[in-house]
Amino acid sequence: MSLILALIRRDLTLAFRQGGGVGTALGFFLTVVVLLPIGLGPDQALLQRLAPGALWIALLLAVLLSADRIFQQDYEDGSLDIMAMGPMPLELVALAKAIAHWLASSLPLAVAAPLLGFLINLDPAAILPLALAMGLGSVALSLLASIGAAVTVGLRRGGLLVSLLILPLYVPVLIFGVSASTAPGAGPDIATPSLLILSAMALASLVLSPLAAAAALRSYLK
Amino acid sequence: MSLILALIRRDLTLAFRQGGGVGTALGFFLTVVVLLPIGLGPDQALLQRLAPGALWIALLLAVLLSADRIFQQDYEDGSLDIMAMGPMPLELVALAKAIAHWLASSLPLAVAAPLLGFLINLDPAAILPLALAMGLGSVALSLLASIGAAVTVGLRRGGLLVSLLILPLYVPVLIFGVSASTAPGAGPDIATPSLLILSAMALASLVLSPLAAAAALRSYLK
Amino acid sequence: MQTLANPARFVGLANAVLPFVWVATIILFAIGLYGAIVTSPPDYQQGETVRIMFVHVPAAWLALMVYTVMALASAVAIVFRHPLADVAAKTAAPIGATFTFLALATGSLWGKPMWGAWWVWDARLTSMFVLFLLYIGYMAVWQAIDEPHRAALVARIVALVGFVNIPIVKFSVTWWNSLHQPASVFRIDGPTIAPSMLWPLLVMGLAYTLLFLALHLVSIRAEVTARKIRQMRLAEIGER
Amino acid sequence: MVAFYSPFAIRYSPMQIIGQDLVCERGGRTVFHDVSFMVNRHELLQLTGPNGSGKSSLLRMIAGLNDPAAGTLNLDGGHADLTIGQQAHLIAHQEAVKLALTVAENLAFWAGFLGGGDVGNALAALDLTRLAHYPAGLLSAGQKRRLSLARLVLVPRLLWLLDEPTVGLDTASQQRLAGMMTEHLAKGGMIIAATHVALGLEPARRLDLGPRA
Amino acid sequence: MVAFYSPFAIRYSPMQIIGQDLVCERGGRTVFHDVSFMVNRHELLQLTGPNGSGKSSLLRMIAGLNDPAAGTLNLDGGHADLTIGQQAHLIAHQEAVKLALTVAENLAFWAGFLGGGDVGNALAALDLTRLAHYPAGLLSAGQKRRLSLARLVLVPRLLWLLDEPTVGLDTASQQRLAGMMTEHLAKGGMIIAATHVALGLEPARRLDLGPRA
Ligand code: HEM
Ligand SMILES: Nc1ncnc2c1ncn2[C@@H]1O[C@H](COP(=O)(O)OP(=O)(O)OP(=O)(O)O)[C@@H](O)[C@H]1O
Ligand SMILES: Nc1ncnc2c1ncn2[C@@H]1O[C@H](COP(=O)(O)OP(=O)(O)OP(=O)(O)O)[C@@H](O)[C@H]1O
Ligand SMILES: [Mg+2]
Ligand SMILES: [Mg+2]
Repeated sequence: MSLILALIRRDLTLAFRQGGGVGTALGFFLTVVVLLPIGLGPDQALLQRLAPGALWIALLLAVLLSADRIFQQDYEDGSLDIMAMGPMPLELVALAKAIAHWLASSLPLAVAAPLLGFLINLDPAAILPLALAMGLGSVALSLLASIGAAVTVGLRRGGLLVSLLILPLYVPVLIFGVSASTAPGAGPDIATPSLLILSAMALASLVLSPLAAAAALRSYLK
Repeated sequence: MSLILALIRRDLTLAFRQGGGVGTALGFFLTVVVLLPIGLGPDQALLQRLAPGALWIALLLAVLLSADRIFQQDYEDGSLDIMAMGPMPLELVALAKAIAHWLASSLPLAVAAPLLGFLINLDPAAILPLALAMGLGSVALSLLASIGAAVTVGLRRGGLLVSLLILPLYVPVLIFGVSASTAPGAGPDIATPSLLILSAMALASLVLSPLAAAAALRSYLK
Repeated sequence: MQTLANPARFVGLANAVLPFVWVATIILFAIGLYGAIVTSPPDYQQGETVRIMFVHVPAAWLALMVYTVMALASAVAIVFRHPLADVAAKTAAPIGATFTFLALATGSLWGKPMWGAWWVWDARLTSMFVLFLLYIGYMAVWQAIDEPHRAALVARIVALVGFVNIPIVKFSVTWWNSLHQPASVFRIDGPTIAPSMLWPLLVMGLAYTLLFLALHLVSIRAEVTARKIRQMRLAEIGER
Repeated sequence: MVAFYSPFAIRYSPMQIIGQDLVCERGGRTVFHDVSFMVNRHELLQLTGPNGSGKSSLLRMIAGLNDPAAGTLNLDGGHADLTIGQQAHLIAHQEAVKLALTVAENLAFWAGFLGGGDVGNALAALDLTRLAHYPAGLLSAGQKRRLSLARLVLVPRLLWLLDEPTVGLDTASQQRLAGMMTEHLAKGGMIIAATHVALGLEPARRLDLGPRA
Repeated sequence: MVAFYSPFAIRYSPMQIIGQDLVCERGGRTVFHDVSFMVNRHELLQLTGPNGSGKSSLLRMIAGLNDPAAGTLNLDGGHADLTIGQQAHLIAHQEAVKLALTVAENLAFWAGFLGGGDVGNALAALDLTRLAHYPAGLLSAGQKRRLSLARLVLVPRLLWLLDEPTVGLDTASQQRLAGMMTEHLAKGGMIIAATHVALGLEPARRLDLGPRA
């Protein structure tokens, strides 16, 4: 346990020290939120309707963008070799690094999204459901991203391949995330079942992602 | 001139050999196009209205994603040091690398976008204007991206910072790109002036980007 | 098992079987198309466009089946470390992607008269599109990693992780209300489709399956040969 | 927790690492074949051979990072529950140093991850104390190499796998490293070191990986 | 085009590189100060000094990549239109090798970029001919180093700046490098080499960068 904590602590320190971590992630997020009304037109009512979906897409892309390097650096500088030799199973290493990614990159975004929502006319009643759904969904996003990051770790330009591999897995998260983010009363009450499904996805990826990621990492260390 | 060609040829070879180059860029683009209707809802008429803007945003993000490493590898493995010493001014190096990026990443996307458009119900009459606008706009996008890539080259996690720095520069390209992409007759005829402005932006960035990028690179080599 | 384990033996076997498979494929296509075009009646609602079904539905079935084959082969590769299993998975992918594309294209052609749009973002169509992307991603992995050995290890994981999508495609029509037809052939309470349409459809399904088998055998054979050549070239470089 | 064990606990029991008929394949090509060796406690095995003969590959194989295509690798008399890798340190070409962390933070992390160790002690052993609060990204090549070598002192492990450990070290540091190695052997440790130059101490055994250029 | 010049054209004219009272600052800290040196044609200047004394920094400074905080650097008698960097090769710790390109493609690119050169010749000089069509990503440490050194032969340049050039080389390659250096000096070239070990040929001049550890 203390080993996991040591690893999480280190990854958080690195995230905050290199390139600003949270700050730049938020910045990207902000900018996407700004681009959307420019690209899609300034119609107020329309924006309000599109807001939750747009925020979710921005979240997805931001996580994806920051994720492709979860393991990259440790792979390149040999740290991953030593971790693979060390006392902790590689599955736990993968889990710890995914958790660190969630704490440093996804969670801050999930917290900020509802607040940024006002920029694109988010319905105030939708703030709470959106925050909840994003909190849960971001867990799944970070964990799934860790699979993609592991699968592409040995590739120089994995950045785009990781998107291609992981976005399909993100589609269900997006579907249920958006449907769980509607303001209460805005439609039939599908928020609760969607939230449940989101939780299920988060749990499933909590179990499966470390296994898949560790297997992928091992094949690159070979 | 032959030096520029040597550099462009090498960068293209590298782009095609590592991680699939064009292929993966297209894949990402495709996936963003998929996410949009899922996130924003499947309403046909709405999608048709949003299509050009959505395609432009996808293009922007795809260029951005692939851009953050225009100089990264050459910086890390010392090639950039040698290029900075060599017979070719760093400005031309920066220009050549931006051109290579345009050829390998942006241009294929600009060509593919109108074709992918049918997935999100693009108005067939808008295909030609969109292709034209994207062809021009992508020049500016690649060149501007090279500034961002140069500014963040020494930073480990530049990926997000580069977005943050460059997205503001992309906003005008987006605005005029979208307005140049409307089907003829769909509104007042603003397409032609917008196209002119896009060309002007492409030209301006052709002149200014290499200067800015080279200056940024020099400060990191110091 | 031991017979198949040897790639050279496999090539021999493939050479022996292939002619029969090709002949059977052609005969089944002939019968199936005859049933589809000549004997089956136009639909009372859809008219002649219903005939797209005989291309579309088997293609969609095969799209799902081939990915399943890929995932199974990958699982076999992980458990039994059988070299041919990776080759089988790798070579199935482009064929599966083609079937998926065919299902997408014909479905889209069919959608225009039926739903009034080439494409709608409903659950079935979206998940099918995602399947297409997964095929592309899987192939991209093989392309992106130079070393076949390492590429195989990574590709297995991608195939298995992506398999999650298959039940989503299959049951999307049941789980979400969708524009798309619910299952009418493979359902627990038996098919709900007129026999005059059912038999050509099933024959076409069989024909597609055999076509896949033939194409798959051919490309496995080609891949085995390509690897042998690569091996020889590397050995040449390694000769020091 | 497996991490906290003392590698030298069973001090006087004999131990050996035995590799038999090892075959290494990389990228589908045989790098070496039928390599056998043995290392006892108190012994240094020096690996030599021209570039590309497979020294680094063999070290990674012993560490458990590459699987041998054929042959066996055993640690007789070692800790039964642990793999060889878990009882070994690997100092490879890549230095496993985080440039954004300070020198001390780098070591503190490895101490935590590998199961405890005295950072101050390790810094002193490689004369890095003065640089403790310096970001590792600003170190010179040799300083970074020393930071990587400090792991050897940080956490005691039975087996040291050293891949060209003297690369980049100045004369004083080379001597310091030779001293560390001598001490480790005296305590009953084992060392396998690949090198093209003299290490500053006499190896008990040598293994030449042959004529490949 | 500036690229196509012959560095040895004015064969018998004297030339010298003179550094005077150079001060190097990195990250706001003075690495060395008041360093002066001189190299004539046919001469090897060997840079020594403990880790962190600024050898690599000085080489980069001569190459024009770092600006000196004070002092002057001049190439007297050299090509007037060119900077020192344009008349020099720098072989640094980073190898400037593209892993996705083959060995031959790597050299072919540099030949094109640096202004022409015979790839086959350069490959042969470092015994890389056999590996020509091998992706550089699969090379061993020493093989990669040799690929980096092949640039010296590929394009003739007056001044070689070598930062620990023997690192990772096997004995045969070390001798080959020493031969290359001797030949370069004989033709009238100049070499400045930083090293912690013997280079295999006697330097005409030495510069020790002092006592930092
Ligand atoms: C691009 C659009 C379409 C896609 C991606 C698509 C996809 C699929 C898939 C994956 C299946 C296999 C389902 C299974 O095995 O359970 C299927 C079956 C079928 N599709 Fe489509 N389809 C599309 C358009 C259409 C259209 C427009 C129609 C007609 C209105 C249609 C009618 C059918 C029918 C009748 C079946 C057989 C269902 C069964 O018997 O199980 N499809 N389609
Ligand atoms: N990842 C890899 N994939 C395929 N082949 C590789 C890989 N790494 C190394 N090789 C090959 O394996 C052989 C042995 O490499 P290794 O690094 O073990 O050599 P070495 O003895 O350590 O050489 P050096 O003295 O140069 O460090 C080399 O011929 C190299 O080309
Ligand atoms: N980018 C940098 N920023 C700030 N300081 C640096 C940087 N690079 C090196 N230094 C510092 O400059 C000093 C000299 O470094 P340099 O790499 O020139 O040493 P060196 O003599 O080559 O050492 P070595 O023998 O270890 O290679 C070191 O103390 C180092 O910490
Ligand atoms: Mg080695
Ligand atoms: Mg140095």
